[in-house]
Amino acid sequence: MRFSGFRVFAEAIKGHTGWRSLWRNPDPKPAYDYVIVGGGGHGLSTAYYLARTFRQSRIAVLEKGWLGSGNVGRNTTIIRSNYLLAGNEPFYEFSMKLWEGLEQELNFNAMVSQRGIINLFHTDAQRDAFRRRGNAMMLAGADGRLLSREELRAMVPFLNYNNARFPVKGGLMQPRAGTARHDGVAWGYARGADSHGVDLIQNCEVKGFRVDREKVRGVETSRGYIAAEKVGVAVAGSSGRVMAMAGMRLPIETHVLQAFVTEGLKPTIPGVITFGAGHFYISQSDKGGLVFGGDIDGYNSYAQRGNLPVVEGVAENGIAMMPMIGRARLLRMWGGLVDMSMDGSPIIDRTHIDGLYFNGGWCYGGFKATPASGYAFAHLLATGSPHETARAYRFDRFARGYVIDERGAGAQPNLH
Amino acid sequence: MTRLAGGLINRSQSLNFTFDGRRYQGHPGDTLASALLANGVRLVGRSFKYHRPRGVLSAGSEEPNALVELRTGARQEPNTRATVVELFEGLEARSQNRWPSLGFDALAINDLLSPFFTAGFYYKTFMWPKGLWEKLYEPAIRKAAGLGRLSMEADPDTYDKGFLHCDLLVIGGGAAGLAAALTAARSGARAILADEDFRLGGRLLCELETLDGAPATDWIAALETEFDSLPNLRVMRRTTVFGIYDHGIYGAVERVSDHLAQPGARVRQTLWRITAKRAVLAAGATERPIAFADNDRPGIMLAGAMRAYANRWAACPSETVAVFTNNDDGHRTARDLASKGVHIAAVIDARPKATALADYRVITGGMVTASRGRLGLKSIEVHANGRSEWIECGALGVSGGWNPNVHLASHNCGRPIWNDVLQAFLPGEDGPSGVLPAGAAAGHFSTAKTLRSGAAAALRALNVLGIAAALPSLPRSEESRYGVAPIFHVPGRKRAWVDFQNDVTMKDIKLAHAENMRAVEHLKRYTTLGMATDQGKTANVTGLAVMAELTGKTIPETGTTIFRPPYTPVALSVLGGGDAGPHFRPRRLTPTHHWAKAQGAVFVEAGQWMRAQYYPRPGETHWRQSVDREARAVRSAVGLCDVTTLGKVDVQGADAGEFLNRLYSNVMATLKVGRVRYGLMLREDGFAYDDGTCARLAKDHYVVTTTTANAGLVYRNMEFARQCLWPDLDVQIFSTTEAWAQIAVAGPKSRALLARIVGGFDLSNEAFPFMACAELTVCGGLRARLFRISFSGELAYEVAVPARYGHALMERLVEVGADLGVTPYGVEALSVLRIDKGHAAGPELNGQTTAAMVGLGSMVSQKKDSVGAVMSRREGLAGDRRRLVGLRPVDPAGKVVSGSHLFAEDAPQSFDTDQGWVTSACYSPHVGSMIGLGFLENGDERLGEVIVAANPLEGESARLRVVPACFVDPEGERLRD
Amino acid sequence: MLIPHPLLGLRDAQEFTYLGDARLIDRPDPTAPDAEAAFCDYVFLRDNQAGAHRELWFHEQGDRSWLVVTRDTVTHEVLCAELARDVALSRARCSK
Amino acid sequence: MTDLRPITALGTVTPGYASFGALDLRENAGLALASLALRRGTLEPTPFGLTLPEPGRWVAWQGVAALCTGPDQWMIEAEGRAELDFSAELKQVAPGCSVTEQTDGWVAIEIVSRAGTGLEALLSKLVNIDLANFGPGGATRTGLEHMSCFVIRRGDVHAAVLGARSSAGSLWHALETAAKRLEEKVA
Repeated sequence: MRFSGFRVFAEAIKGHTGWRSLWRNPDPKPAYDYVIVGGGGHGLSTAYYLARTFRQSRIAVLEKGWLGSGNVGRNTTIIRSNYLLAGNEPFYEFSMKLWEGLEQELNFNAMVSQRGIINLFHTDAQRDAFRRRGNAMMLAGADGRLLSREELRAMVPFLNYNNARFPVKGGLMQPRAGTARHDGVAWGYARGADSHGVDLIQNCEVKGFRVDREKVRGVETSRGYIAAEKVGVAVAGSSGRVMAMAGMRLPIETHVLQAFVTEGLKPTIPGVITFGAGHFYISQSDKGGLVFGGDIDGYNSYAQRGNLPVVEGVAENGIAMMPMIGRARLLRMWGGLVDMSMDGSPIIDRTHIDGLYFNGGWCYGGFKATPASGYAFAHLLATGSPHETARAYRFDRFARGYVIDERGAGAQPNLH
Repeated sequence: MTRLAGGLINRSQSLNFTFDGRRYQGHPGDTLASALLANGVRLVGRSFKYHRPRGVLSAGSEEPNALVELRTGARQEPNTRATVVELFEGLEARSQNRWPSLGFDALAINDLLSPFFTAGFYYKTFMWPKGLWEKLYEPAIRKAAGLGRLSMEADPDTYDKGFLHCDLLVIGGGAAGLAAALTAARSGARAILADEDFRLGGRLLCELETLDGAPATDWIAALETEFDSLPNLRVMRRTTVFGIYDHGIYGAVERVSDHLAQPGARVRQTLWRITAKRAVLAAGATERPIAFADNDRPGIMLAGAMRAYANRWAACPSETVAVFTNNDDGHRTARDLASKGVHIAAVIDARPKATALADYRVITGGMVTASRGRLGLKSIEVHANGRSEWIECGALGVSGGWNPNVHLASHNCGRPIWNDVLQAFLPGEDGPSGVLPAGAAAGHFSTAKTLRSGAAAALRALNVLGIAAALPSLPRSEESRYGVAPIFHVPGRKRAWVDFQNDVTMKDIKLAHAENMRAVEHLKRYTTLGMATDQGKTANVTGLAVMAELTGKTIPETGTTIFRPPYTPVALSVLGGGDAGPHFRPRRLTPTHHWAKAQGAVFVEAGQWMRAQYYPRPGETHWRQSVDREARAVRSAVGLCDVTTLGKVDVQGADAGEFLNRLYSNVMATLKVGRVRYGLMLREDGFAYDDGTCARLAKDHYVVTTTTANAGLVYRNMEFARQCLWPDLDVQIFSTTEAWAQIAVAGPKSRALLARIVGGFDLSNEAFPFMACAELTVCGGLRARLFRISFSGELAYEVAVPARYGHALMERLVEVGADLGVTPYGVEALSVLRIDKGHAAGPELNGQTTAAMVGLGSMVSQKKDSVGAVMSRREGLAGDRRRLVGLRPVDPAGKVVSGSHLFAEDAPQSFDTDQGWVTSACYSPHVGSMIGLGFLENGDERLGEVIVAANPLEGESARLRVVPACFVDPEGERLRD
Repeated sequence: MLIPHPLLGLRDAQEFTYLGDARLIDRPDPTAPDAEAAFCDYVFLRDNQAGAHRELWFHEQGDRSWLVVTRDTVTHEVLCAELARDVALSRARCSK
Repeated sequence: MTDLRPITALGTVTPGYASFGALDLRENAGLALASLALRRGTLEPTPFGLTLPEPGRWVAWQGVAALCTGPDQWMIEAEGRAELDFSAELKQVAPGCSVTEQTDGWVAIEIVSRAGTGLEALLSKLVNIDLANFGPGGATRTGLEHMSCFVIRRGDVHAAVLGARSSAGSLWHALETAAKRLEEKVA
């Protein structure tokens, strides 16, 4: 069924009796060519591109809970391609380009909204580092602007310009960055994958891998054994647990990242703004809630919740940056599990087991990568070779010394 | 006027307030909602999507409809629930999400267009043409969405934060909470009773039933008197426990002065972090409505709320009311209102059998199937026994049963458990540990059971803690039964609201079901059920029940979404906890700060430190003039710079040398006493991360320095090495960064200057050569340390004295060095001087670079192990051919810009051809042009080559010549002079 | 969270800085023939358990002790806390 | 003696002092401080006759006092001896120990309640310490408004906060603000 304003109109006239399931509820088949473990954003987009772009068939996505219950269901919805390093920036810019055509391609309005992101800087050294980054963005064909304090003030007059402990000196802006409706992205990919014949199987937990002579044969699940030629794992947050079933230890720790939303408010903040003197980022959803977050709690955790000190810290940073949000009320706080990798960058690679592939380590920033991650993973699964923008995301970069460390924080996940 | 007799309001005093500009009066004890109802105001707001006229639904914090903008100016508070606002003199409130007025709202057109605006319609349209989303559709949606407005001004009020510890925290001050608090208070346990209301009693305040034959308020008053006499109990009114966190930490907000017209000098609210060994959750229960056609009109409210307004606040929305119920509790509302002279048009009981509690008409087996009254209820249609009739009433109390408030008990991702008898969820077992639900929150609905359960829960908690306690005698009270039928909605074709605020109707849930959005999380996210400011407190269970019915599953199979903090919305200001302006973070001042300030220095933030950036002199109009002068003074005479901010660590012990050997990549154990060595530290992953100096004061005593930025990190890593890696070494470390004021005395005349303060100490090159150190006295006997080290490349020293003398020492040096041209310099000149010399600093040691890249590869000793040595040999690090080089513009007037990327001349510019970047740049008065440092591919082999520094971000590009990364005295003769 | 400091009793986790897996105490022998591989494992790979996890916390705002805390990463329940120095010494390694 | 004139941590010649209701805040500029750490194999000394306290405790004896700062580590205080080389004196009486001069590393703010109340209310606004277990003789290091401080309960109505000297002004501001708000609450 094709969606359009006309269709909505026509259905309204006839009382909405014509709408059909956005996807089927198939039972798992005994065997597939491709089994994607994880029905979050990355798993769904992988399946979609495998079927649509790489023309593969006999594909299943196995989801332990409900579709979109991964981090695509609990993030702060920011999309951007403002990275520094050669291993990252072209990949994220590829993702941004996919975002820009996503809704038309999927025939689903995921509310991709390019209202821009501004990273504030507060010192000359930060400005220089941002200039280096902004130039890297330009080299990758992305967009960027270095804003002076005056330009910034004209654009976002509500920041604390008067008595800030760390005065704002300017900002690095990426005008094409913005936000997207996170659930809508998952549903759009799910609907798209389903329409290309992918079996989306919910409430199906993978309990183990069947491996024979260093080759994966299939997966044991809560709904029985499913044979597969190739298995792609995209379960950020649970990567360690799932890959342990394949006998792997990963350069990843699982941490909890909290996020927050206020009560709905009339338009307050135009785009995305990030604080440079602490951990805080904020945007406003189309519904009116201010959506914001800050640092990870900082300890290994598989509990989808965080603790109060981070809540206080985030609020404190937010008010320091923009004092006018003080009387807005926090409506809900939640926590998601993130794969914090040892260099802060992801992994899209084959494993030592033939036919078993891994996609993870997205830290707190996997949402923006959803299109490119799925595309690149599908590329790897279908062709056996990495996508050109994802070549650096290898497992062996750690052993060989080619880490992609945007922050220069070293092998300590909670510092990335 | 619909003010009744009785109630807990103080009629002897009147309070003036306005709503949408109209003046009204209420009394102390009123909430804004009760005062509005008492004034006959039923229409108070508009819904989120369809802009439907709405009135007060509830009498508590679960309110979805009666949201107002409270106060004016910078204190404007959007989305404030009128049901919890205490009335104060001069209160101003306005309705929101309407234009031009509450009575006539242009966007009410949405209600007519509602056939198009079904759940998730926006996912299916607004996609063409592509560019119009940001330009047209989205701005229109954003403008229509949202609710209230922020003032866009900084919050003028102050907020506090505090910490409390106790044995038992009692959450909720109703019957169960009071009984629990009483039990704990008498046991001597340290207890806290926190209640969100301004008056203790909870539901007891809203009922006419007696305790020991007397009004409940008598018992409460006696209890309050006893509580006041017990120092081990802290009673916190107006305090909402909003979240439960790990290990018994509770977040609570006390509204200290929200009930006052102006907070005056008081804080507005306080955030309390309560660490409690156990908690009794006596949070009560929330009534739920029944969904029927047009069940959202102003005047239709929860039956329990209607009773609360009548009994506690002596307010009633109409003189004629009806009640629609599926349980026994609805009849109490009819009974109580009838007793106050309100005409009861009918009680419609959905159950086949029901007994009237007073003289009113009961329609059993009945359903309300429709309602009339655009801006306020006029009549309802009742269907019973195959017949329909219209009944006139100005208000309808609806009771669909009571939901225990399991919210807090379900934090930490706990799952509540369905109870078929109560037709409600009860607290589960997997929520926060140490929390004991009691009273209505645990499913006990009669007053007697509630009291007993509160006391028993406290007793259980105290027993576990080993605190002896006894059950207090509890007053005699009602023990009526609560029977409820599983009826959540009335079948029909018109829209019946489930989530009032977000306008989620039965139709939307059916559509979600049809489109396979059946998982409870899909239902929520697709329809926005339960995502409004009330988080679905009155909506979620009904929504689940309807979805369960559609899928043919049971309610427990359907499950709930996750309960997340906060229980009720909390202002960001109070979470931020106070001063996020100039006192957002501590300000660290150097020992010469006040001196520098007196000199007119301009300061700059360096982490938490404030450092003198430069010292403008009269006539200097641009910072560059000051900085150039300061840098020249160091190269030609002598300059003074406070370098106290560098981290200093005292390292002592028999194995101090061996310890440092393992931390620094170069050898430290062989350093002679009285000498200093430059040291480089690697992280264990092999990258460089900090540098500094190591001075050996005695065989078993070193003082090492770190960079300003990494002082804390290096200290932590040293403790890690000492305690975790090599605990058998005899080493003791202490940070002494703050204890010593350290002043760099740099320049060819530095020796001459220092000679004037060191008494007889021999400063000659022979006696005190480059990289020497000593303990000595200065200025007539002041303990000091002297290091002959140089960051500027000139003959230079750093002298350290106890911090409280830093100020005076600076003054003295300036005084005695006037004839030498002594010049204080700030961090800008410091930076120019170090770029001149090619010393790596923060921009070069940014955590992404290797020792070899900064030209210090030879410092990584191959003879010994040290942290990071093994990993620095990995292919990617060892093979990295980028090297630190100096950069000079080919055009002497040209610019060098930090952050530019480097390319071979004539090469295309892309990531693939990127050869490095400019790390640092400045104007060098010594060189007479801008200079820079940068990392360049094979840079050490490309000296003399002209390259391009591209800065497309700002549309600039420059041709630079590659030179050695040292622009001054490359042989280092000045240092050793 | 509260950390049961072996010397100071229950202390708020906010006083601590978290490092990670307590295996970081077991620094490999840099002179072993497979030192580079052993260090790669030590520096980069983690068990990342869901369940009881031995981990290092530094009492940075307190007594500057490094602790080995055993904590369930699923429930956050703390099972035990020891001074890291004692743990390291009990390995009876001699680093000289 | 040197002819240089010292300034206090708060940047003035005379120590800071302020009074809010029942609470007095006083900068203790004369307090000498030195840290003492046991070396391997050394026995616990009894400097100036002090029996070094257990973790979490502070003891005072004839003008000197000690608080435990960590395993085998203490901070030794000496009232009114900031101008003397106190660490040298301590070295004499703690042979074989590592001693580090700390006098100028800290600002010490003494908080005294003249009326006997308000001290705990003040501390509860500033530090996350269970005050029921923090009677006289208690001492601990903890966070206070993003600063790391020692808090010492010198007596029923007397506590001291030791913070980093460089942020003395911020610490004073925090204490002053909290004390002022208590005063307003009483009023």
